[in-house]
Order: sequence, then C-alpha cells, then structure tokens
Amino acid sequence: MRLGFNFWLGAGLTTLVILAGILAPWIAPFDPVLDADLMNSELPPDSTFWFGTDGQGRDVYTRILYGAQISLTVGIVSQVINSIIGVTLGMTAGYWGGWWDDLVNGFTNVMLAIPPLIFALAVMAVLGPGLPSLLIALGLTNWSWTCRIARSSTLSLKSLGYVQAAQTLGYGDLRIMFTQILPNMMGPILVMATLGMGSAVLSEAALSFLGLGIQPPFPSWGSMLTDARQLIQLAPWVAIFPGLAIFLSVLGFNLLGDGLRDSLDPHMRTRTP
Amino acid sequence: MLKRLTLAAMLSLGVAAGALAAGERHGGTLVFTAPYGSSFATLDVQSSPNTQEEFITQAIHRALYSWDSNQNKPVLELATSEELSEDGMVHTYHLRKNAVFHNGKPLTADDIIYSYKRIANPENAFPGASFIAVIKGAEDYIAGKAEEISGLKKIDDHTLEITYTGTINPGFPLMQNTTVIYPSNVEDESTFGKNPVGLGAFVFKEHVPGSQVVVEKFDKYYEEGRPYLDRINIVLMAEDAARDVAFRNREIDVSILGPTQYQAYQGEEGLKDHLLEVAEVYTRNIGFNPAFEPLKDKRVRQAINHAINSPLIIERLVKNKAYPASGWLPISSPAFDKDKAPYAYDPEKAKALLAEAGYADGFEFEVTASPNESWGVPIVEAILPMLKKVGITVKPKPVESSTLGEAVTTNNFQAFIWSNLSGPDPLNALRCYYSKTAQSACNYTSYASPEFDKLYEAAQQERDPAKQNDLLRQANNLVQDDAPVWFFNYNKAVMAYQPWIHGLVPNATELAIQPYDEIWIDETARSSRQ
Amino acid sequence: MTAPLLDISELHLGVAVGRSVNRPLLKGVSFQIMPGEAYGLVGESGSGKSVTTLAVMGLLKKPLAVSGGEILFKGQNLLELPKREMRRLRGNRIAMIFQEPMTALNPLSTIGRQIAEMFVLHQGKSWDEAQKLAVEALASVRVPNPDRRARNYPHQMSGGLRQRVMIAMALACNPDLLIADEPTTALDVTVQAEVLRLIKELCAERGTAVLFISHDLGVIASICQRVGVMYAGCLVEENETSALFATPRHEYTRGLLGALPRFGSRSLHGRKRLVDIDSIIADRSKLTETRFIASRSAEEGGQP
Amino acid sequence: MLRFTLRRVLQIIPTVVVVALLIFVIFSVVPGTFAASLFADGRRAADPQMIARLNEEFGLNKPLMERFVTYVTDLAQFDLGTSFRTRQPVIDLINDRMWASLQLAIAAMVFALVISVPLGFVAALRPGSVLDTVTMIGAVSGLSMPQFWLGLLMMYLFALQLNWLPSFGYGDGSFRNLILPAVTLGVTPLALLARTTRAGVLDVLNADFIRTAHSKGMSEAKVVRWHVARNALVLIVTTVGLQFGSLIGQAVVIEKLFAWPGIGSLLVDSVASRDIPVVQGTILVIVLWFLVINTAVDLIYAAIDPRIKQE
Repeated sequence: MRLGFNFWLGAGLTTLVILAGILAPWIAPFDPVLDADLMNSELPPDSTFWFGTDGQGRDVYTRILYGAQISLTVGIVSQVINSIIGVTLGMTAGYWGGWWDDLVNGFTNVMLAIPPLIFALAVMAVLGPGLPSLLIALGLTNWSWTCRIARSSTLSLKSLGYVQAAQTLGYGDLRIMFTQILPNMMGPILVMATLGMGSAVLSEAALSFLGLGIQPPFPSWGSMLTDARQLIQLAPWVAIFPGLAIFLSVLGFNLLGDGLRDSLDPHMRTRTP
Repeated sequence: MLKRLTLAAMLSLGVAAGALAAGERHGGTLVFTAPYGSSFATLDVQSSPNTQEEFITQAIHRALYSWDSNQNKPVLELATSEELSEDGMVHTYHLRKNAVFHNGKPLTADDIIYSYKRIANPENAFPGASFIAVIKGAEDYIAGKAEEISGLKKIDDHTLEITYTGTINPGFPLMQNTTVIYPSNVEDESTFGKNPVGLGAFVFKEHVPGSQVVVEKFDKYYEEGRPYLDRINIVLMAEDAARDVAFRNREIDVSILGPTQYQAYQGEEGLKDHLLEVAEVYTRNIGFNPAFEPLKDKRVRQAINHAINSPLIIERLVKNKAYPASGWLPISSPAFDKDKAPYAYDPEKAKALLAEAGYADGFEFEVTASPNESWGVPIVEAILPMLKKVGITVKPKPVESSTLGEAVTTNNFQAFIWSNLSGPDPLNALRCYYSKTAQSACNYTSYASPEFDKLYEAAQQERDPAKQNDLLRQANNLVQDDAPVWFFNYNKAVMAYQPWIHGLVPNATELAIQPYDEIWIDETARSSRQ
Repeated sequence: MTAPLLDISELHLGVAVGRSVNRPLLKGVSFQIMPGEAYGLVGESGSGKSVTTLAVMGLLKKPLAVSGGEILFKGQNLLELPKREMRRLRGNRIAMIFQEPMTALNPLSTIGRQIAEMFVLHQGKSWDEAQKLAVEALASVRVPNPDRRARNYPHQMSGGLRQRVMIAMALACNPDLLIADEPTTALDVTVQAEVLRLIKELCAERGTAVLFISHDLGVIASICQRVGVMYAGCLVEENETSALFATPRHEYTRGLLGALPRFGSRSLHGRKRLVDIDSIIADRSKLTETRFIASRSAEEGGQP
Repeated sequence: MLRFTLRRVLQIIPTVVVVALLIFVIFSVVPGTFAASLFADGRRAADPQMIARLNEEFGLNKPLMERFVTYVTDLAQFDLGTSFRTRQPVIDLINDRMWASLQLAIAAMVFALVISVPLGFVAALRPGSVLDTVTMIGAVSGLSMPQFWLGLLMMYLFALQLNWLPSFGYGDGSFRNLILPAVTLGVTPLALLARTTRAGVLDVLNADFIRTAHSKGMSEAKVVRWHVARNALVLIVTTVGLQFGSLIGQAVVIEKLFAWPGIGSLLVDSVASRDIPVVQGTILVIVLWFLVINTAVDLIYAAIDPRIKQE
C-alpha cells in the first residue's frame, strides 16, 4: 500500500484536529463558555488572545480548540451511525437477496433522491436544534452510498471461495457476514466514512446558517462562523479563524479519504461521488 | 431617559424639517428593503398577520386609522372627522369624499362594512378578526351566529356609524394592516392575492415572488400633491450581511441595521450622518415561569435582575442599539415613569436575596431561546457567566424561531427570552399582566397580583387620559417590583438611508414601515433612480 | 540477397528513473526478420517479449525508455524517426494484434468504424468509402455477414470474432510486418486453431512478415519458421523452428520444452505430465550467460 | 429503446410515493404549528382564539389518519394542497419559483461544466504536471469550504470591494444578478466534475483499446477525439446528472444568502413558518426533479453506451 503526499497531508491535518480536541482542556488558556468578559469583546489578536476575542468577549483560540471536539464528534458519530445503517442494510441485502434486497434497494433509491441537506433540515425541524439532534440528523442522511458499496462488495465477496466454503461448513449467515464479509469490505467503507466526516462538518455549518445547527454556547465552528458573519468587517478575526478551521479540517478529512481510496483501489474514485 | 427621547424625536423632526426646507422634488424610484423574511406570503394583506406584508400595505392600502409617527398616536385616515356619543361607545365617521380606489371606485361606507365583514368572516379565518372584534356584534358574526355585524351602520355614502364594545380607542385595532379597506365591487375575491386594489398612494405593478414588489404612483391619490415618487421597488432582503453589502453598494436606499452594523455605520464618514433612530415599542425580556420552584420566589427573580449587568450587555453586545429597560412599558409609552430607576447591577445584593430565599448555593434553570441575535441565544450566552458568579447556572434551550411562540404559549418552559410588544397603547400592553388574561394569550408568566388587577381595572374604567396613564404608571411599577421577568431593554430601531432620501419618519411602532407618500428623492441620487 | 525487413540490434531498454536508466529490462537483444518470414519469440512472462514489440511499435509508456541499440525497419532506424513519420508507419506498414480481444476494441464504437479508421488514417479515404472497405476487410477474415457485423459493437461478438476483427484491422493496409502479441492466449482451444490458421494463411497470401509472441511453444511451432527464446531480457537461443525443437541447446529452452505438454497429454491425468520448469533448471542466475544463436541457413546474407 | 425508456420512467413512481409518505410522517410529528409561528417575532401578543381558528381552518385538529387520507387522495389527483401562509395552491407557489431555481441550477452547471471538463481533461493528459497539481488542489479545496462562507467572501469581494456585480437578489432577472449565486453554487459540482473527469480520462487512457488506437498510428489528438472523449463522457454524464439533479436542493443556503427567489428559499421559509403543505410540495418537486434528471441521464447514457440497452 503506497500512500501519497496527499494522504500524509490529510493525516497531518486530521491529527492536528484530533490533538486540538483532546488536549483542549489542557492547552486552551480559557474556558470556552464562562470566561466571557464583555469588557474584552472584539479585541484583535494579541499575546493574550491569540486569535482575538468574539462579540461576547470570549477567546476565539480557546473556542476553536474546543470546537474541534464538537466537529470531531459530529464527524465521527454521524459517520458511525451512517456506516452501521449502510453496512447492515447493504450487507444483508447483498447476502440474502430476494425481497429484502429489493426493499433495501428501493429505500436506498428514495434516500438518494432526497438531497441530504434537505433531509437533515427536516429531521432537525422535528428534533429541534442541538448536538444530539444534529448527530441523528446527519447520521440518518448519508448512508445510501455506503449501503450501495456494502451491497456490491457483499455480492462479489459472496461468490468467492472462502465464503462458499464457510457456507458449506454450515456457518450461520450472521457469522459469515461478520467474520468473512465485513472485514473484507472495511477498506471502502472506511474511505466513505472519512470523506463523509468532511461533509458532516460542512453540513453542520450549513444547518447553523439556516438556524438549525448546534447552538451556542457550544463552541461549534459552524455556529461560530454563523454568528461571526455580522462581524466580518468590524472584527474579521472572529470570522476568519472558524472559517479556516472548518476549511482545514474538512480538507484534512477529504485528503485522507482520497489518499486511502487511491491506495486501496485507484479505480474506486470513478465509481463514488 | 425622557431627555434622550425628545432628543431623538427632535433629531428625526430635523430630518423632516430639513426636507421641507430643501423643497420636495417629484419623481424617482425608491428601492426599499423588507427585512423580515425572504418572501411576501400574499398580497391579500387582510389575510396576513406578518410584519413583512406591512411594507406592501403601506404603499397600496389605507385603513380607517393610521399611525402618526410624529404625534405618536393613531389618527383618522379615511375620515375627515368623527363624533363621539355620550358614553363614548358610538363613533360617527365622516369619510373622505375624494378617496378613490385604484380600480376607479370612490370610497363609500359600503366598502368599510364590506371589508370588516370579509375580515371577520368565519369561513376566512383571517387573523384580523380579533381586531374587528372590538366592534359590537362582531363576536357573534365571527362565531357564525349572525348575518351582519350589528355595530356597523351606514348613514349615507360618506357617513358611517360604528358602535364599539367599550370605551376603547378604536384607532389601535383599526389601523392594522389586517384591517385595511378593500373596494366592495371586486367580483372575485381571490384576485386580491395577486392583484391588490387599495386606496393607497401607489398602485400595484408587479410581484416577483421571493424577490420584490413594484408599485407605481397613483394619480388620483386623495392627498394633494402626493406622492412624490414615481415608483418603489420593495425588495426582500432577510440576510443582514447581504443587506449591508447592498446598502454600501448603494443598490438599496434604506436598510434596517443590526447591532454590529449600527456600530460600524456610526464609525464611518458618509454613513453616520444618515441614520434614523427611534425607541420602538418592544420590550426584550426573560420571562420566568412561577411554576418552576425557585422562580416562584420574588426575591430570586429580583436577584436575577440585580445579578445581570444589563447596561454592559447593551453597550458591548447590543452595541447601544437599545435602551435599558426600567419596567415593562417602553420609553415612548405615555405611562412610562421616567423617575423609576432600572434594577441596579449589584451582585452582592443578588447573593443576599438568593440566600434569603434559601438559594445560597444557587440553582439551575433553562432558558428557552431562539437564535435571534438581539433577544435570543447570544443574550443568554452573555448572562450565563454573570449569573454563574452568583451561583445560578443557566442553560440555553435552543429552539427554532417558529416554535418559541408555541413553547411559551403552552407554558412549556422554565424561562424564555423574547421580545414583546409593549406599546403604543399602555392599556393594551399591560393587559398581559392582568390575571384574567390567559397564559396563552399574553400573560406568559402567569402573573397574578390582586393589587395590579385593582389598578388595571380602575384604569380600564377611567376616561381621563391623564388619570388613566397615572393608574397604569403605578401598575407598571408594581410589575417592575415583582419582577415576573428580567427587564432587559427596549429596542432602538435604526434605519440607515442614502443621503438623497428625504421624508422618513421615526415610527415607534415599526421603524421599517415608512409613509411612502411623504418620501422624496433629491437630485444627488444616481441617475438610474431619478 | 534480400535485406532483412526488421533488424533489431543490441536493443537495451529499461525503466527510466530521473535521468539515469536503472533496472534494465532488455540487455542487448538482436534478431532479424526477413520479408514474409514468420518469426516467433517465446519466453515466460516478464522475459521482455512484449516490451520488445512495444519498442518496435514506438508505444513504450513513460517510465520505459530505450537506452541503446537500434531498430532498423527497411533500413530506417525507427528509434530516430520523427513522431509523425513513425505514426505513418504504425498501423500502415507495421501492424499489431493484442492479446485481449475483449478490451482491445473500443466498446462504444462499431466494429466497422474502428476498422474504417485505418483507411481514413493511412489511405486518406472518406468515411463512407472507408466503411465499405471495412466490410470487405471483415469478409477477408471470413466473418460471416460482414455487412451486418460492421454495424455491431464489440460486446455483441464472441472472443474469436473479435480477434478476427483485430486481424482485419491489422491487415487492413497490407502491412509489411504484423506483430502478434499472444493473439490466441485468451481464446478457447478450438477458436485458437482457427485464428492461428487465419493469421498464417492471410500473411502467406499477402507476403506479410509476422513477429509472433507467445509463451506457448506449440503455437509457435505451428506458425513460425524461426524462433527466438527470450529469458530475462536476453535472447538466449535462436534457430529454425524444427531445429530448435529437435535439438534445443540452451538449458532454458530445454526446460521450456520439458514444460510443454506433449501431444495427447490433455487426457485425464494430463496435467501431471507437465514438468515444472524449475525442476529442470538448476540455477537460473547463470542462464543468461550462455547464448546460442544459430546463423540463418542457405539463402541468408545480410546477417551481421 | 422505447421499452427501456418506459421502464425507467415508470420506476420513478414508487420512489415518489415513498418519499411522499416519508415526508408526511416527518412533518406530522414536527413541533410547532403555523398559527403559533405567527407570533414568534413578538410583534404582537399571542391570540389563542386566532390560533384555534386557524388550526380549525387548516384541519390541523383532525385526527392524523383522516389528514393522511386527505393528503393521499389529493396527491393522487396531483393536488399538492393549499398553502397555510399564502392561501394559494402550493403548485402556484412552486410555479412562481421554479424558473428562478432552474436558472440558478443551469447557470451553475454550465459554469461548472465549462471549466471543469477541459481542466480535468488536460490534467489527465498531463498527470503530475503543474496544471494537474493545481487543478486537483483547487478541486479538493473547493469541496472543503462552507458554501455560505464562500458566497459571503465573494459578495464582499466582487460586489463591495470591486463593485462589479450586484450583491443580491433577482433584480429583473438579468444575467448580472445571476453570476455570484451561480458561481458560488457551481463550485461544488465544478470540483467534483474536475476530479471525475480527470479520473475518468485517466482510466480510459489506461484502457487496452487506447493502445490499439495508438498502434493504428493515430495522433494523440485523434486518439482523444475518437476514443477517449466518448468513453470519458459516460462517467462525466453520470456525475453531471447526479449533481444537476441535486443542485436545486443544494441551493438552499445560496438562495438564502443571496436572496434568490428559488424553490430552496421557499422550502426553508416554509419549514420555518410550519407551512406544511408547501414544505411537502417543495420537497416532492425537488425529489421529482432529481429523479427526472437521473432518468434522463440514464437514457443519455444508454444512447452513448450501446452495452446498456441490452441489459
């Protein structure tokens, strides 16, 4: 497996986000919510406030660090939900075939036809704004591609010798799926999930903009950016740093995903969006 | 406080006076912005309760009364004079004889009766029905129990007698955009939604859904010499940042400013001299639910009022685009008490009050909040560290704007942050603390005080405005002391306008709504607009 | 005496990394093909057969590059020929058939069109004319219903038919040299024989020389007059076909022949009779040290 | 071909039906009502009688099953219902907005296509070149930016700083108003298409039949024109279809930012004001659009690739 420069750049950026998230409580100079002194609002970057302060007088640097936690949570949890739904449906559909396959296929087509942002918008409207709702909304949104890939991988793996051997040995369906098939399609699923993390972070920002994201005081990058759009002229730093954070982390996820994909199967890039 | 108000009023009068001195100029196109949403729901404004549609109403339609921003009260619009009966319940209106609808029909009493019946028609379920309900017999008509509204009586074509249910000032309900007058000779009522016909100074020209409404000068408008403008494009611009760019780019002639833009514009040459400010009749507050144990205690509610440094929030976060609230009624209200001080910022006193109430260790409560920047989550974020210092933990409970109303009116909250109408009529504004007003109507904090009720009932009966205001002032102070809410601020609405625009007025009910027929454009406007 | 049609001498070729060439793939290969002669090149995969043909065609891809020697075609050094000249020879005078008929044809283009391209490219025909000539070309490789077939797409044809199409395409301009790179490997055995016969007969008819690449000595034996054996980038043995089969001199050739199933070996237990090449050859590293190149007999003259 | 077309068109129906049911279910449990949302801005005191009157009028107090039956019967007659907010037929509201949405989607797609396909092609023909590297870095960056952020930056740059273009709105529907929103919306498809084109062309270039083409003595240009283009097109068409189909849905944020009167902003407003019939109607139209475009793409695909029709 040869991993290119893109992969390492992506891995580097992602590691940075992960480190920022994990280490935030130790390396952040302030509390992201409580250390708000309105007397210090909208200060430009200096030696105390590296990225300046926002309209509430909170340290933007601190909030960016804590924001990494939220972005990672959004990215990882939503993609775990996506992958579980997609893999479960896709694998069983491919393995069992028949009416179940038709049903899953039909439902996948339905989900593909509804633009993800609109579906997420609808789910958020039902559940109300906030982190848990967002995780559910994004988790329910993007599984169709994963499902398709899982299904086609299962179909091709099913015909392979060792799976058929396991069948003749009388192994249960579930056992075969989890021990023989699942491990062999982890690669593409992982690629989809990595790329999905990037789009989840972007969706969070878009939903924030539409008033349905994670809402303050959580320092989510999307809501920071949304709040800051009013300040773009008075205090550009309040808008620039969250924007950069989103851009770099999504870039990281995308490069990582691309790199993984290219090393796993260079042809896959023509088959997935 | 009052000084400040008169100053603002004088400033705005200065705008008008300057206009007169310069000499009004006819012609030109005004590009006006409608900032409260990205579409006009309908052009049938009788059916629409949205502020957004008032922009169209103002141009195309006229109601029996209208709001006079300079006198700060409703005045007769479609009638030249009125006579009151002894008991004050029957008004006889002498209608304008020169008022003509855009379809050529002259205004008669029939049109008003027709319109009020249409608004109150139970099959229509129009929001304005509640305003018509002040007319005697309207309740029965709304309920479908009567064929006619008994309080409406045509004397002749230009004389109309209306009997009201009480000694109320009918100007407030009958100046609303949902009570405008339509011509009675339009066969197909469904055309009102696409082709509005009114009495206003401008004729409907075009509606590009989601984009703009274009109106043009009406030649037969009843006010001599009006309007000045040939054309108005009322464009939809809900996004503040986009409006800011468009205004700086001189693509639009007026813009309603948010706090940050207000601060930015104040600091810029060329922009700072063209800001129109007014104290609007909205009170921003956090309402407490007495059903939630800690908030039941008056001392806790007072403690919260003392613990929050409202002036600081207003200065830094709201960028001075508000006046600190010293009670429910706003500065422009006739019953406003200029001598009553707001709650002082005093964390020590707050702690003492909390300890007294048995909450020395503090407690936790949720504030249901929408994303609004002036009365939503950002404000809760700002009070969060302040209340933390006296031991109270606040948790914002974010909801969509559209569900805030439902959460509050179903009493499903510990506290909520909102902006509420608190004027211009003080009697109507204080109805929201009258214990007989339902929680779901507007007594959101389930306020019940026998003392208040006594004062309020007395005010309802009082016919001398000065005495009535005095009673209301006392009632208002009572509310302030009981602190059913955290009194945050009264909105200061700010409108930026291009230097070539003249004739704007400080409308305290809603600054964005301007009398288009008084606006004119001078020759410095870009040539495409002249 | 006739001059050789193709004369490859001391051809060196390798993977270019940066400026210096390392990892050589061909280490001085030389052989000649006379006009009309069928020359076979055998060897295991990776021995350098295919890159040799690609070098002749001038179709080497980026990291591969010729580093020495010359390829003379009718006395012209192909390696020094300008691109445009080379293109004029390619397909026209030197044509090639590939191993995989399934993928060697453009799936989105009709057979007729793909053959017609040859006439348009090299004979300046209009598309209409070229289309007619393509039908004739199909007929000449004995495709039934050539008229209808010309309008078919590759996926509508069997492997054998497709390889015929390839042959028709390759022979369309009556080339002097046909390079056939394992043309029958991917086909059924019965179809294999037909295709081989077709190549043999058509080339004989037109006097086209053939450079036939295969790892299958049986196939080579049936079609070629002379055979070269390649191993690890070297031509280790070359001789007339019959002589080579009768008296293989190089150890590797002997190994190859040992690995060849004898007639009748496709019986029930046939596969057991195949001898593993490694069991015959003791030390592979020394194989390229010895070379046995038999000179051309009788009428040969222009040999270096 | 006719049967193939018919089959594809008929396949749309079940999907639309399921989508219709799904959104009915979602929006029957959504909190908040249209009537209550009218008081959300606090500009007037809540009026319980009015809320009750409106809910009665809109049939919101009827049992869920009854509402469902009405919805389905109406839908079966192609009736999307009447808007709560405007009291006009939903289909009229959508009609009013459709053209603006189409304009935006088409302009964005044209912008994306015109730039991405040639770039992707050239990048693939010269892999590893400066142009290739820049294109691919640009593409992945384009995919990593929050849309509204990009739009806002462009608005500031081109409208405010340079004063080249109007910053917002539909204006009189002129091309100048279209540029900024279309370009912002076009960035995602542009980046995706550039990547797909490059990958697709690279794939084709490595195919055996390209070697065959070269062995025929064809020039590079002819190889690209006669053999690469059409094969790469198959992949590009698929991506274009997917993107174009979902563009109206993706435009939600852009339409909101640039005050563009399309279907997307209608949807967001209707969700915010709980104008459920309009929400259901717009989502159905957006989904239908996606399905129609993708069916069209399948048909184009079949026209390009003779292998499809046989299956």
